[in-house]
Amino acid sequence: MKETKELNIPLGPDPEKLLKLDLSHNPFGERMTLQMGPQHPATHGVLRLELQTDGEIVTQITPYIGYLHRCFEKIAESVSYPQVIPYVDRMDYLSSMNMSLGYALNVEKLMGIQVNERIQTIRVLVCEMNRIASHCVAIATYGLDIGAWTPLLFLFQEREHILDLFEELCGGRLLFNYIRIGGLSHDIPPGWTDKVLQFCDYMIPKIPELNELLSFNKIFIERTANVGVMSSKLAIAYGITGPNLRATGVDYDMRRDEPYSGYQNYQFKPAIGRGEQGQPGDCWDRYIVRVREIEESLKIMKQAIARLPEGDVKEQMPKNFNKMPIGDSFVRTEAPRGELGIYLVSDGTKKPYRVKARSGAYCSISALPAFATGCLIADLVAIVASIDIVLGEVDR
Amino acid sequence: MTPQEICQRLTDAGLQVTFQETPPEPCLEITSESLQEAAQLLKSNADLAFDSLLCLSALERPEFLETVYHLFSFKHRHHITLKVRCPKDDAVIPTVSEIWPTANWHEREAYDLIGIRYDGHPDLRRILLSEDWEGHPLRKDYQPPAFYHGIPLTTQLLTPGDEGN
Amino acid sequence: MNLEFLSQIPLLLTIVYCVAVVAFVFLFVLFSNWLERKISAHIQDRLGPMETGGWHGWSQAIADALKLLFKEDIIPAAADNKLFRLAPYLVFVGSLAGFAVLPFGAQLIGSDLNIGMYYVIAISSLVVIGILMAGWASNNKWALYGAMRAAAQMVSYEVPVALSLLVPVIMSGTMSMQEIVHNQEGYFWNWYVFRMFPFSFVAFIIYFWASLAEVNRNPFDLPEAESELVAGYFTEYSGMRFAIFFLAEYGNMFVVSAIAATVFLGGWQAPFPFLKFIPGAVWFIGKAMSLVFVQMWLRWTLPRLRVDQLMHVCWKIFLPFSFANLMLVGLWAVLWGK
Amino acid sequence: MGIIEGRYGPNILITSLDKVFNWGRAKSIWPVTFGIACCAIEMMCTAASRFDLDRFGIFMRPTPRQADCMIVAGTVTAKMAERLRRLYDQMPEPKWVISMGSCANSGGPYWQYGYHVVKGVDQVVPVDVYVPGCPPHPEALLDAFIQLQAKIDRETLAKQTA
Repeated sequence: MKETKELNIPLGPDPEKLLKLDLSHNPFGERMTLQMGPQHPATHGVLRLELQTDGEIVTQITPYIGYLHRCFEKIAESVSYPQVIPYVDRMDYLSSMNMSLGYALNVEKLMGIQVNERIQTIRVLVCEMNRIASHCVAIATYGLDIGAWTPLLFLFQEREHILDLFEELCGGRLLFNYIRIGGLSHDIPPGWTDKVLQFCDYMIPKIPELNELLSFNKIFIERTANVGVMSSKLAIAYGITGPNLRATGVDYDMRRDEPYSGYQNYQFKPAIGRGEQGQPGDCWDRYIVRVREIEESLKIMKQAIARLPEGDVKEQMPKNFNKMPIGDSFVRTEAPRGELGIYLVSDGTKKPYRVKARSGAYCSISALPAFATGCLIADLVAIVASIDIVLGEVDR
Repeated sequence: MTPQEICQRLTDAGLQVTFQETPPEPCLEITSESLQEAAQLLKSNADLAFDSLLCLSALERPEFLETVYHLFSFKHRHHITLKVRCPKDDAVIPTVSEIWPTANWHEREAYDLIGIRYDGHPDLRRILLSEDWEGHPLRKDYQPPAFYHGIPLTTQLLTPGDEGN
Repeated sequence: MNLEFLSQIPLLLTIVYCVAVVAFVFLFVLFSNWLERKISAHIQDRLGPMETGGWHGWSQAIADALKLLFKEDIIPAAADNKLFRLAPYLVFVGSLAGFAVLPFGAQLIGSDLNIGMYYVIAISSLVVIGILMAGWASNNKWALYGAMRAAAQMVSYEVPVALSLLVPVIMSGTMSMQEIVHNQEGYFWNWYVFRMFPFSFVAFIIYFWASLAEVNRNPFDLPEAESELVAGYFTEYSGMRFAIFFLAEYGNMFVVSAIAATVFLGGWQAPFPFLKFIPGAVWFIGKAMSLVFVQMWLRWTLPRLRVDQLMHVCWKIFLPFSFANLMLVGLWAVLWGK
Repeated sequence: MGIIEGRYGPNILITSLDKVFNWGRAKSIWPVTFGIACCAIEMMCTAASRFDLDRFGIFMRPTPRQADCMIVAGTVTAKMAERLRRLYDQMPEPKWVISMGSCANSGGPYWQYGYHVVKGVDQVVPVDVYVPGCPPHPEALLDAFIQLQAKIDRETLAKQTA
């Protein structure tokens, strides 16, 4: 797209340059302050962006968060270790399994519990299923923000299949409370794995369908390629992780490079942004990385079912938490919106002393002014959609 | 590079660093005076190259406040944990937001919830709570307000002593 | 339909016709609103309105209209009161006035102006003024953005629309709508879209796409882009005034489709002469409705363009093509006659 | 509407008008697109293909000015409450509120230690229908709409006695 260059819109300024960028003088003319959100269809919840605009060009972005600050960290200090899990679930409500896994692994590390193979495999299976469900919503709302309604409804339809499987597994559609410290709340129901395999076979041909409908749609590519380019340097500097980091071309996936919960036993290839339609790290790359991650997750799910060993999912669950070892641990896991890092401090009592959650979306949104300044309003909508934020995780 | 070697590097540079063997991970205790210099070294030294600040957490210990930095290097794929203490009555720690932009919002959050002031931070305002919120909620002695702008936040039915489990 | 005897009393005829057209617009809007919801639902793998009024929710649009009619009418304190009230009517008049020259049948035309085409192009500009007025008077930044986008877009796309409408004018040598329809008599290959093959067809395609921008439909629905501008220029309008905007929008959809049907698809002419026993109005409305259906189909399938891309498409693609097309048709007409 | 509302007793004209108005209002509830937290995802699911709110004539509008109903889907925090109230005030009469999920009903799991959470959205705006659940199943939201329709059907323009 030559237009963006003709309009002299800077594509992804360097963070160093941006810190020095003086916006007090007025090279364009009169500016308008625009409040986007907290109730705005494109802010994915209750994010508020204060924009300085010059016509359609956004010259300054100030994000305001905290509209969904649900006091997770304070509550986690006030309840016992197992009781934190429902609250962790509600942090990133689109991928609760991944959230509870991060917390459970952390407590297990602190207590020195090594869970058996069956638990590990089921955890991987449900986390990958939840990753697909989460990416479905991300892609669907992305399409909606670009103006395509129909992919939203199609992808929600596919997501319903996963939610049905989850409902059969643990009774919840969205928030599960399934992964527990040292185990799972219960074993998988009989015949469930066959249904998961059926789902995999159903989902695989849906990806080319999605590509036809949205990914390689000419208008969609025009709207997203070369827009909101994030350099890998900027991404690393701002602590951006997960699909957003991989879209910039950095080949780093927690699941492969620092495996947890037995991820080293699976064959998969993290999707990397290569700038196929524009530059690496643009909105289209961030989109396609998610689409390809769905494919990889399907592969992992099949492998997990193939190697599912026998075992008891409850035998290693600690009976009480009165003798917690004193110490602090930091565990990172690969959640759909970037790495979830949980820093847990134990003082030996049955309640955590301090729980700090580092969420991927929090870092992504903090980098928004650095790489989105200077785009058009319509591009900003695309960029906010492409970094895929969930405000529950940002505000906690 | 192991934490011991990293600690050695920092002490060689004349910084006040002590190695702590805390389970399950070791960490480096560092004084707030030498934090910025150490951060600079950790990021720019080619052997260390800690280009990513994964997490910045602040917490309140009984006697002091503490900030914990989890660093990671994409180049060498190694980790290190830094801990910096500050007294409760003078809770000031130098900022690292110039070195790792991630710290910008995380320091704002720590200021908001714990009340540590980060000296030299470009924009130290509350981030999660409103500007006119009183107190720092993650302090252990924090009393939640009953009303905020006329909206009740606690309920009369709240039963004290119900601690769960 | 033979309404000749009524021409003895022209005033009465005019009044009857006016009432009939307004009634038609209302009915069309109710029907097409329901249709749009059904079409979008079926494209998206769902059912759409099912419960209201029995069979496939046929009275859904009536319930909506009734509800909007009796909603509280809010005029924001910061809005410009007079302009805010006036704007929806202006948009509606702009949309309704187009119906005056649409030939629904051999006799069914409000006024067979000899400059009918010119009139349609001119009167549709009134809509822009109304929209601009609405956006400005609302005193809402999103509404202002919507209005500015709408103005830029509609003024720009008026040019390719006019240029491509000139092709059939050259071909028929008249600007009267009724004359143009008469010139397309006979089998369907006499319709202008199939005559003088590449040129006229190109003109039809350009007209159709540009008209999508004229009526703010996807992929050119930037003025009311929901995910960007909340609801565009009518963000602040509630109840009855919003309903009038809605009416005008759907009315406009019909007008642009009806013009395409008139000048390119033979108007009220049947595709085969032996089908002439079916009244012309049926053919005319049928042709226009099928174009309306295509508009809806596109809306629920395509993503939306960006402002600069929208202008790019207009000034760098549609305009040169329609201009070259017009020149070639003119050359053809000069060299070989029409 | 404002001319006749509450001025006459329940005579035949008023009660007939009631029927017509209530039918229109009950069959065409347009909620404002306003999701706050987890429940918003279930709200989107309800609007999507499987549950399809559009069957009942329920159609999301992005702006409060054109909405009749607000679904408070999620945890209302102190920072959000004022804005929620403002959105409610921007909606034209007659308007209804559905409180979806435990958080909006009472603060839900954040009831005891959530210093920043409003303990029930009814502290801020009047609520017509409460939907229990964390998060409620989409069927529960559909049921809430049917309950709301029944409630609208009981409304009248007549003068309130006693």
